Amino acid sequence: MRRPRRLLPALLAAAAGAAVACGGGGQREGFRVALVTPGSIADAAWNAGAYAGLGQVRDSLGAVVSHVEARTPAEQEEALRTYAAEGYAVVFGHGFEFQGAAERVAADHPNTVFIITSGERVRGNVAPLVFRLHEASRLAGLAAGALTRTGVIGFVGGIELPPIREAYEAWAAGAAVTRPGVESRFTYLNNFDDAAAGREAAHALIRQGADVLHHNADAAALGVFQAVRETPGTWIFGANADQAALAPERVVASAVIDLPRAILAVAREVKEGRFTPRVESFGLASGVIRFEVNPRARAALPDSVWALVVRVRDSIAAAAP
Amino acid sequence: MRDGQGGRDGRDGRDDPPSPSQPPQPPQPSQPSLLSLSAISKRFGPVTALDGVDFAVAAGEVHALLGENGAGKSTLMHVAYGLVAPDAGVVSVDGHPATIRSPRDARRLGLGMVHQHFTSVPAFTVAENVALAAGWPARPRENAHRVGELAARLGLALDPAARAGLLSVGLRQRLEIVKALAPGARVLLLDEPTGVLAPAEVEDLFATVRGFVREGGAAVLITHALDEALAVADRVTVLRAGRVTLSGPAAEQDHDALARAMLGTEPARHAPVLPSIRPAVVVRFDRVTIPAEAGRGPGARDVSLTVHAGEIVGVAAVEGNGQRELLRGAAGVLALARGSLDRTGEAVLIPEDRTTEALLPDLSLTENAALGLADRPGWSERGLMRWREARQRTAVLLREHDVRAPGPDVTARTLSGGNQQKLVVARALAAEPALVVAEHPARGLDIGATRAVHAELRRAAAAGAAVLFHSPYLDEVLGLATRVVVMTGGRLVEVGAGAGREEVGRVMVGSKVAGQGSKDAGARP
Amino acid sequence: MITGFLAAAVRIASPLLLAAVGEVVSQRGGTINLGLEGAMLAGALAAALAAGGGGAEAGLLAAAVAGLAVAAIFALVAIGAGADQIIAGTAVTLGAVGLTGAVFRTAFGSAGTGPTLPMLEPLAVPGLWRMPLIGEALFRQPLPTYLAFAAVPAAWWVLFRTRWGRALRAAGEDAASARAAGVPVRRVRGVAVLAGGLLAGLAGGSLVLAQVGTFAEKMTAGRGFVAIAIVVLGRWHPVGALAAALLFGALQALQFVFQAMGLDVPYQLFLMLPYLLTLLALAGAVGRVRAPGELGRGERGTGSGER
Amino acid sequence: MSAPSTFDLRPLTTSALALAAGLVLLAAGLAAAGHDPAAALGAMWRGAFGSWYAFTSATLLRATPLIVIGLGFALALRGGALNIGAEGQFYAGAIAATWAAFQLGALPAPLAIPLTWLAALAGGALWVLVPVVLKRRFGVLEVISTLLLNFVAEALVSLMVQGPMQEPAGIYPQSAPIPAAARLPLLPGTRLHAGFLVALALAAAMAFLLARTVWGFRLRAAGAAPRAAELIGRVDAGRFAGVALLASGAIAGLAGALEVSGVSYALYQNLSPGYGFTAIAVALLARGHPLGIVASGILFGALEAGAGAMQREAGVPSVTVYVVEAVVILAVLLADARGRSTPAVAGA
Repeated sequence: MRRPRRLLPALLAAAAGAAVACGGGGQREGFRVALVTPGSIADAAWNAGAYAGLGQVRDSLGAVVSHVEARTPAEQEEALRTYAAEGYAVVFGHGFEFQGAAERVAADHPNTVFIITSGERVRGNVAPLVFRLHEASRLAGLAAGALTRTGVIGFVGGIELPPIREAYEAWAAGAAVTRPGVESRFTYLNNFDDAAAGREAAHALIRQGADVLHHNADAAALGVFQAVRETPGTWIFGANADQAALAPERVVASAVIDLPRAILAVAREVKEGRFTPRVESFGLASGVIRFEVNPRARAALPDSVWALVVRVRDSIAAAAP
Repeated sequence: MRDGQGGRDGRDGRDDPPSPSQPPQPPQPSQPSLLSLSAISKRFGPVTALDGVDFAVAAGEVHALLGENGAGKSTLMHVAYGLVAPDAGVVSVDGHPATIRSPRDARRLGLGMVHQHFTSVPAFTVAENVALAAGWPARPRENAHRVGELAARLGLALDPAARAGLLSVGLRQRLEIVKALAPGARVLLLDEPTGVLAPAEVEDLFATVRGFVREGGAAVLITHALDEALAVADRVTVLRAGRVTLSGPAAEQDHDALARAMLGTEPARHAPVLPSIRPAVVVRFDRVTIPAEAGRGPGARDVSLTVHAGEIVGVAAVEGNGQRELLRGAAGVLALARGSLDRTGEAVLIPEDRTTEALLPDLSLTENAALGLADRPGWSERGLMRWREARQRTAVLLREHDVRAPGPDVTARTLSGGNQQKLVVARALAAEPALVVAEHPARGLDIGATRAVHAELRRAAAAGAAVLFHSPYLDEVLGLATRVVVMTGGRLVEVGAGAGREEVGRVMVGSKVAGQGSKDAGARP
Repeated sequence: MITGFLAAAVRIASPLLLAAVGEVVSQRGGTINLGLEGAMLAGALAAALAAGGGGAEAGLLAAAVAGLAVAAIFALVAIGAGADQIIAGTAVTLGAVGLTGAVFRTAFGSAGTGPTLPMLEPLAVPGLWRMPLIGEALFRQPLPTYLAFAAVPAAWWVLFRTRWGRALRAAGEDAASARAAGVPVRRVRGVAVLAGGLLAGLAGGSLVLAQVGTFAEKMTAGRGFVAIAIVVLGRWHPVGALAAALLFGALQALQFVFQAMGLDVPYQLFLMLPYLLTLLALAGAVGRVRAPGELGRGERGTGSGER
Repeated sequence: MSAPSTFDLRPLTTSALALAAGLVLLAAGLAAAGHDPAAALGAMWRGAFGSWYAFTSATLLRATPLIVIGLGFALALRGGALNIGAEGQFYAGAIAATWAAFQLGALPAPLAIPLTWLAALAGGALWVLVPVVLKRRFGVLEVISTLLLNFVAEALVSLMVQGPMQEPAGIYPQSAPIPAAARLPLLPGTRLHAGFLVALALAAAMAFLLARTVWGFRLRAAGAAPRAAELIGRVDAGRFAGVALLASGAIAGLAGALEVSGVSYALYQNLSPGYGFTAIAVALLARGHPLGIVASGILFGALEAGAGAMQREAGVPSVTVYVVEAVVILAVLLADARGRSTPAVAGA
């Protein structure tokens, strides 16, 4: 009876010993940066961009990096806490939903910087990165208002998250400037995966008269591009990345977030000891948010419209804090 | 178990020669055999089902294969039909050794089989079932036509478009025969085809079989009813425990010799009818109407019946004539639509289908016993089960009722059918009910187990319970009951005390015509 | 307007129909396959992997093979070993989600943007496609849509006009009787499940090759489960499945129309609509219709002796 | 435990072998994809059992909803109903619990917490009431109806966090944090909340209910052989199946409450990564036995916790662990089927 009873603790001890010996990946030295995404990094947009940024942090700063996807609040807090406990210098929580968890974790781990992309406030060593993508979406709206023949424009969103709603509202407001009385429609898919649904949503908008579309639906937006490709006389504005390649003749421009650039910048500050917790907000002025015009579709709009877009862009950039 | 009968049958108490009473004789058919099986052996695990059996049937003859349950009759025919692969022996068709690995092979060689249980797909039409069994192409219209013609040629009224699941039992049996013959069978194997038929239906069936044989076919009739075998067969072969104990022309056999060959000892006679004393009324039906369970059949209509303590009332009926509703109404598991039913004391039901209606096959015997007894003191207390005590009580139950089981912890599935039924009966009687309702309590049991179950019911009646039971076998009803009633088209007919087989059978058949006439008419093409 | 709506309904319905027709065949044999979602997802990924190098037609072929392979795993466990069908199907779908995710990331790099793939272009039936109202919806569609519609009479013919189909239905209604008639019950069920997997794989492939031109993780978004509901709503009949798939497609298309109309109603209500109405239809139209007798019972129900 | 039958070690062995099969397959797949299997599996072990913190805050924390939902699923299964809609009922319970937490936040914790549980139980039961009624009244298979309602629940929780229950600023699709009085106490030094004790207590209660009580016995009988239970046990088997389904929905709802009050402290759209489906596997692996569900829930919690560590340390996508889970389930099914088919011959 005795030996089996001792076996389990022995096993556990051995395992724990092994764990300590291996030291959680082996390296405790050096500058270490972690990224926690709320979904798969194969989403062609939001998470993929952050992961690319992590790669740049590794390559440019020589940092040891790690990534994990954490889909639920339970997993998200666990991921933040684990990285902090392992002594990571910077942990990126990639989405507003990390804010609460990061604040709870940060209280116990003052030596780790927690960066919440799309976060809302500073709490101790928790600081948000705010992306004013809506500034670029507003420019897209300006162009769209000038472009639409029907006076109806459409927007396909994944889940109604704050940055996505802001992008939609800026887009609609922009269009109203160049085309007063423009009718602006939107559809939400309630996910970021279902590309076929994205296509149907776009088609439904097109049937309602929309001839210029914009989106913020990550992988599901691939279907929106397909709808535009197969419907003559429609235009689309990309989001998150320069998406001109998805429909070279039909993408007018893209509202781009250069996530890698932002992530790299923050990580560098921390590495160099310059970082102070603040609301770091990136707009058009920073170059992180950009409005990339597709050269092949540029002729679709008169120069006067492009001049207006540039003027507004510059004034937004100038007004930036 | 097989030598359990006492000396109740005093009439011709001769000394028996030790069994087998006669040495096996090789079959000597008058003409070349259509089907012959020689030296067939088959084991299932430790059990020897067939041990060097020879059997043959020639064109133009009906060959009865007799034996009690478990003697190997069905296994032998399954070997011929490709459902069971023999360990040794040769199957020949038309004098040539044949390889029969599946029913399909068997059909190709001209064999057709009517199984003990119906093997029609209930959701299929008659024509579809026949086409499936015969392997015809799936052309509904053509098949319906062919089936209509075939049925007409056999003299069987059967609507090819009717759904098999909605047919009466007699019609389903006809369908089974048409299915067996449709591929052009020359040898017809019938596995206990008469079990659920009324006497008149049995006569129809035999007429069909004789007609088939007259035209050059051969038929094998598996049965355990001696009279049937003697009435219809040209030859008989008796199997006992996997060996042939007797084989020869039917004309040379008598009832007792066959019985000895089957059982090894002098057969039992029907129990004498006990004089029924009528002390107390246990159940009184007063103009009770109970609708049919699945909306099929007439249900029980306007039935009045009184059952007294100590009585064993047997309900004779052809399937689907309302006896099920009558019995389940008495047991309190079906609601009345009209009328009143008074019952003093508790009722227990012994349902027809052991495996799905009476037992929890994957649970232990203790739990199975508890299913009917959980409420009783000693089994539970204040909402909690007393499993330790329940287990002891179950062990006692098993012992007292001769349920052969390794112990109360094994699952019910592992018991043989007879032991399962003994458990069901033991559990029912352990509740000391005022009324025992038993639906075909000997279904699928061999003679030994059947006797044990009958004895239990008699004991219960002797101890003061009222017993109400049904069996599709008229002989069983007559043998066990102290009083016989007939259900016919949903109505109950009392038959006079001492009524014989013929008389009861006539009432049953009359009922059939009355109760199902419309269905029969509708079934004609 | 209506033309476009109908075309949308047909587009949404066609992958569902493909999968549902296959599942009708499978369920007619008595097997309910919740691994359908997994087979679709595997088909979608296989289509994306193969179409990149071999073109859209190769993609479609690969999708069918992948669906078949996933169904084979299900068949092995649920029919070969007679295990619980619901649980085996759930496990197969779970495994397919994991496997497609892992393979996709390995194949296209961890941050892989879905590749842009060659697609199956709409094939217009000359003349017919210009018919008013329904022309666009029925006669100017990519290959998989025609396959879906062709699968309906084909499945009907196989089920009701061939010996094999009759044997399958017998196995699905009453396995013991089917066996007595010489039907190799497990084999016909297995083949039916494989056929269902093949069609589900095609359905997944059609999402990639005929609808969006790329793969995304979890892009089937529950369509395999919806297809199973369609089978029930369609009363286990290919034509019923056609009607039910079109109904669901129309409800889903309507949902998008309502959203696009800019009504001041929370969009989530529209998202619920197709599922709620499907439930209603189930309650109203189908409740009392009998499922195949052996559905979901596997060997448990049929193996045990006297019935 | 199941009444008088003796404890059988065989299921334990098959489960262990199945797990081994899954891990071996994983290792082979990782090697094929160019990962270092030893490093990945080592990371997995560390993530799940490597420290007291990992064991409690990763493994047991994840195990909690799996155990609770698995218990509910098993209860329904043993009563004769298949509940594929736990995911939806979980969300219904989470919504109800969040709502209750705001109504009751002023009460002291010992009052507020049980009341939020009550609300969650009601929410889950309400969500499964539709399938129960559809089955009893219209004969609609609960497999289909519970499944369809998952989609509806997803939309409903989205509606809630962007509508009536959205945080006061009206920006984020989540509720405001629930009051402190409605939050569950934590095991000091870890993130493991008292909900784990609830899961253990529920398992013990269910084991007792099924094995020792007359009601539990009748439920099992009704699930195992409904006709026999009706005719011999004189119980309404359909009603038992309905009650079991309702109870399983309520329990899945309770899991939602535990997640909100013990982990997320607010209602989110993505509260569950598919607990409702994984819990089916958890219940199966334990053959529906309550105490076994605790063990298999911890196993699956460990697998998923390990998957996170595997991604953190070895860069292996965490979804890969689903393949392991699937292999475990399928292997157990195969082994079970084999075990079942052998004694069946004896009855002849």
